[in-house]
Amino acid sequence: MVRYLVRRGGLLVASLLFASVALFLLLRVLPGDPANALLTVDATPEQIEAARRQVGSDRPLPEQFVTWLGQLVRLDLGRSFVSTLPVGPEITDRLAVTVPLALTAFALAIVIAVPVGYLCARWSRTWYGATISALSQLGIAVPVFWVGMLLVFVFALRLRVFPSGGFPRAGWADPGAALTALTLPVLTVALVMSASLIRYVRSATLDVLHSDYLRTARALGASSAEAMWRHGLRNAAGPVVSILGIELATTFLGTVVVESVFALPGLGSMLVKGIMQHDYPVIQGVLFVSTVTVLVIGFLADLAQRLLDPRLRRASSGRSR
Amino acid sequence: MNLLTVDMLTISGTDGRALVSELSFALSPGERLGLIGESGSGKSLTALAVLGLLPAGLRASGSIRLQPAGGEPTEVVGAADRTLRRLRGRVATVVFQEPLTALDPLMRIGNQVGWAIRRTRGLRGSALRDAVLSALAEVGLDDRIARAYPHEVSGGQRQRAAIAAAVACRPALLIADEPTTALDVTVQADVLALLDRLVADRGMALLFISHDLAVVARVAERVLVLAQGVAVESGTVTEVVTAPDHPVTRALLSSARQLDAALDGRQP
Amino acid sequence: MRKILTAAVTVALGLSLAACGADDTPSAAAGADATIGVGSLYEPQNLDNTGGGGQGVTEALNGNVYEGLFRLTDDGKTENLLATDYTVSGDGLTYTFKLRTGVTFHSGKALTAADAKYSLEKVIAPDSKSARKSSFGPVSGITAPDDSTLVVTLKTRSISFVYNLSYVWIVNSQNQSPTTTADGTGPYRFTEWKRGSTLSLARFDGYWGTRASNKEVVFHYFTDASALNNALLTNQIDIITSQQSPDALSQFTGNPEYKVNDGASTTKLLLAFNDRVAPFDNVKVRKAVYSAVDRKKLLESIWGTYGKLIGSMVPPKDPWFEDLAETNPYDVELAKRLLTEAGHGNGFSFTLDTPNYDPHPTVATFLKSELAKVGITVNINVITADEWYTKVFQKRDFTATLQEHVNDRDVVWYGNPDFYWGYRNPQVTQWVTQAEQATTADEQTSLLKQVNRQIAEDAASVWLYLYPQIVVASADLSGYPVNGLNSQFYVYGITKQEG
Amino acid sequence: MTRRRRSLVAGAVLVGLLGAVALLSLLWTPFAVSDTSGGRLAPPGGAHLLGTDRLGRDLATQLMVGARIALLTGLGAVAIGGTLGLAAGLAAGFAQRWLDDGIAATLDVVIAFPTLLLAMLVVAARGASLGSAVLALGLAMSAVVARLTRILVKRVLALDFVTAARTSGTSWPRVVAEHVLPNVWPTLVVNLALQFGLAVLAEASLSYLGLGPPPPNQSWGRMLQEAQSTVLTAPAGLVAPGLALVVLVVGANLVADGLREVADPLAGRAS
Repeated sequence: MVRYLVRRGGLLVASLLFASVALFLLLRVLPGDPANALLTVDATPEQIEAARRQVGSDRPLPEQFVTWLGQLVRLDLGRSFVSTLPVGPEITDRLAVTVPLALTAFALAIVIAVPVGYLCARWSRTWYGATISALSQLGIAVPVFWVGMLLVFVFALRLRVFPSGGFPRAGWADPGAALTALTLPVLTVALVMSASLIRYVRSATLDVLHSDYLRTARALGASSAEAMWRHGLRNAAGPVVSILGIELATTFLGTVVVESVFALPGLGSMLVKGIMQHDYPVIQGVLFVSTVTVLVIGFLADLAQRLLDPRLRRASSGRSR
Repeated sequence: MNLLTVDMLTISGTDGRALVSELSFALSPGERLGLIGESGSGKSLTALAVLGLLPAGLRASGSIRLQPAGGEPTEVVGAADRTLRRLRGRVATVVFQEPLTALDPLMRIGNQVGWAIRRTRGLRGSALRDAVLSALAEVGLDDRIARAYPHEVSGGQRQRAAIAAAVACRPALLIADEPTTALDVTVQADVLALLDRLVADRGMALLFISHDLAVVARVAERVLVLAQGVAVESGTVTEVVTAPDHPVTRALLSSARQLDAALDGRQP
Repeated sequence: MRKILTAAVTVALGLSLAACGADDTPSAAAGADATIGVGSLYEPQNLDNTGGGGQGVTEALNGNVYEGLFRLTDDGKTENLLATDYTVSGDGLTYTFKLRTGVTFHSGKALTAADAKYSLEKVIAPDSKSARKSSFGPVSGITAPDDSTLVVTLKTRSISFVYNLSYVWIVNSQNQSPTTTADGTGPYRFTEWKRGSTLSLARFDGYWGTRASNKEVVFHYFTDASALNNALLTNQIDIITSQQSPDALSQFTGNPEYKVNDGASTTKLLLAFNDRVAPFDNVKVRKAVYSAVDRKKLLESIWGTYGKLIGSMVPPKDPWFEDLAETNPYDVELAKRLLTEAGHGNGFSFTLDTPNYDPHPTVATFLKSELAKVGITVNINVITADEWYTKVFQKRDFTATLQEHVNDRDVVWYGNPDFYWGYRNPQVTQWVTQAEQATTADEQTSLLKQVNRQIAEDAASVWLYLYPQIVVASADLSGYPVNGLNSQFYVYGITKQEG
Repeated sequence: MTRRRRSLVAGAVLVGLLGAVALLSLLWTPFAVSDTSGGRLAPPGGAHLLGTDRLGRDLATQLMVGARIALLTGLGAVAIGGTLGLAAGLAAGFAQRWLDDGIAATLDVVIAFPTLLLAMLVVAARGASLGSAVLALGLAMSAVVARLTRILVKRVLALDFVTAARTSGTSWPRVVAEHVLPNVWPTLVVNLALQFGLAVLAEASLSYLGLGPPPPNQSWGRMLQEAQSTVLTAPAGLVAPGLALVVLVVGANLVADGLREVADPLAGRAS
């Protein structure tokens, strides 16, 4: 097991370093200049040069790379070119929105998808089983932002039950307001995510229901519920956990659109603004944090799968993903 | 009194086509019956029907009555799962063909045997542990196997474990659905001998399902030949072997004879 | 079985985690200790208006946290603020300002002439990115003879020098990080800025002047106009500084809970030609394009009944405004005649560099169908705001572009031949220089009127329309500025009635 | 048999319908695309079946033209993603230990990187255009396709008859052509059909954020964004483009489901 952890950890760091370097070069190649964000319609050439000096985009590329790498090694994400605020603290502020949003939506999606997916499999022969499956088919085809807009239209504008967007100034110091602010966004993400999860849970459950070992258990006197509970669940969990890993990873930064619909100060919108303004430290900071998170999530999902399935434990080296 | 009475059993699929039609036979306690036929003749379905484990979409009609010694007869066809649950394991159980998939890949073998015993004989704690170890010992498996996972042991050992679990429930009727077909020839003989001994020691009735007459001949006294879900011939092993009158039986016999001649040169 | 299904569905819809608080208005308190929620699309880049803070920092801090020697009132007059009095030498080259006494910064440090000197130097420093830096060109020397006197000497007369000083924030000379912190003398202290979300100001009790009429002001920033409007509709904010989404107005007009104010704006939408490059180096071609576009229909299709048509760069609020909307009238026949006279009888095609944010893409689509009527084909090239600066503003690598110009008194840029639109008219350049060195305001006004008329005659650019300045506020709010000159937004006068 | 056919046919009908609408829009539309003669935000009914947008343009016309962008982006992205993905997947499949791990790690990083943000980087680089959107979505898809291909290739290479072919000296290209591709191809096609739907949704999100193909291209995503500000007065503008998107994507997914059962009947579930 330890050998596996070391190899997997090494791979993690390698791909992280690779991503950072690729990112640095890619951003420098993009036309446009971070200094532009500081200029107004009537800046003089001298002011343009001053802006480039402030931002440091006037210095040669290798020099910029060395300073940047130095900062990265010291885990100092540097300062935003535009706001001159340090990037690190702003990311933590933004995480206080994105992480609860992603995790709560993820949990709600599981709470919806597991029972519904299971029932959908159990009643796959009946009409209501088929309707659930058709609904989930619709669910994965719906654009997230459209769901968001519809929810805002109904619950915020018409019924005035929830705010239409924004995040309370006090943040989580005022949990009631924060939760209310996140309700519709969480619901938006969760509904769409549960649609695709339902299909995975359903197919995993069907595999288990048609399995021989379940029939053996029933032949040895177990009720279908007990057989499912004792044997079925763990076997179905394996494939579902791997999907959950991927789904959570993409949700992390994937909520960009939802953040735009609900005007939430999350990590996604910070990155969008960073890209628009060529604010390299912000872009690199956000992508550094999100890549780490995503790779860690993938690592944990992998680990969970190994714990669940002894067959994976033995062949720890050459296992082909 | 018959332990198992099957009367005019018909099993039809979703499209109404009969997979087994009007099958009747009976089995008294301790008696052994061989059910043979080509694949697709409905023999496995009959076995599943006896325990009410037909896959979704298939419907059984006619009557199957199970009557354990000194117990009330129970009509299996149309019975609620709750009532059938009390029969499975205690009164009758099944050993399936494919040992690799028949066992839960994520649970240690000892636990799987344990849950069967705990459910049917209500043992707990150290008594349960001892029962598991003795059940495994009976089929020639040591306690290392108890801690192992199915993928960590051989096909033969897996089938022995499955038999141990079934027998440990002390059923009156053991149904064996081609238990040795998936094993290689050398292991096949040992498992058959093991089955023979266990059924004899416990005086269990045996319903042995196979497509191989030679194998059936080794463990059963009477034989019922099925073709396309219809019983075409029945009788003692010797009657059927010496004077087969239905073409299907003759075909089964000739293929079995070549195998036997090749194996040990015994008189066909 | 049916029971389980309905149970499962209710679980899915039961918003277990939602604490459905009623829509809690952000500031239950009213009157003097109310908190005012201000919604805006213009988040500052940083807090230093000489360090590229952008339009947003002027809106949030100008007059609220920072004050100048003089203040530009909401209807465009310059009045004394931190300067109590000033004298100008005979030749108009030396200004002596008397500073108000007893004024302290939020940090407690007393205001001295040294701070004023430092603040003015900061604006004209080499690395200053202040939009007003160029208008202080004539300044030659700044001295602070004593704590309450500031003397500034000029190389040449500059009649709008005092007006320009209303933009210079008097900052605490000891504040080392002006981009991330703010220490001014205004009625509010800067308390907190959560980037991408809110910027908060709290009433400064040690203020030298009249106290602010509310306890706290929070600027809520949005990137999407509909999200901004939804926030007002659901009472998360009390007022929107400038309404950018014209179609959302219908949700507020005629709704007693809200008041829509149509103030005077200085933001012009320009189809700016590159006057150096054919075919737009030819006056007739420019005038043809001007007359080929039905500007009235464009304005109505975007802003409905709001906004104004203008014929030149000067907005109504500038002293030298004249209504020149009809100098280049909408007349397709005239446009065709001009085109044939200019030798482009069978039309031509050109590329229009269009910023990708509202309203430019929609305007570009409209211009394309309008100019097609006179045989001119428009290729729309959508670019990001950032690309606009590099490609159009700095490299001047464009034929024509769309852009909005926010500031007032920016007609003077037509006097600078190498400005991005490259309008070269020595007569106009001379008038602009003379106007700045005029001895009296009237002289300045008459000179700049001539400039305004000339650039309209030459159709230096196509001034499509003047944006409306629409402030939408909830009905129980009063005392807020409606004109928002040069994106200023004084909040100290805002009061919120009970209920 | 019939159930498998049903989802394939239903999907093909939906996608075909929208394809026909897109093609028809090249020849005829109820109003000219840039005709702003209609009243602003007119409700559905009368001359304008679905009403008009804020510029007075006929919503039905915009919807038809929008179908072109949706289909073009989807197909273009699938073309780029498919070819690139297949090539990378094959390379990874055949590659040796460390190269294989290297490619796998890179693919993980690219997949961990949400499509939308990859698209933003491409748009920031090349400017917003249909080409940028298709290129970006194609690149993102190629990583997913490559990872799937790699797993499939490894599985096929492990099959006995393929090892036999390799050891008996058949050349690599023949092994790929005769053994690998026929086995990899069916599952790949199913995945590409799914990716088509995801690409259409991603393009809509890009346009919603203002990064998609700019005017005069008309995209459903941008129609939704424009309709958002007038939702109270003209809700139709919000409903129509959304439904069009759902119909196209559901169609693509149904085709994928149908193909999956046709291509791999064993995997077919009694569902």
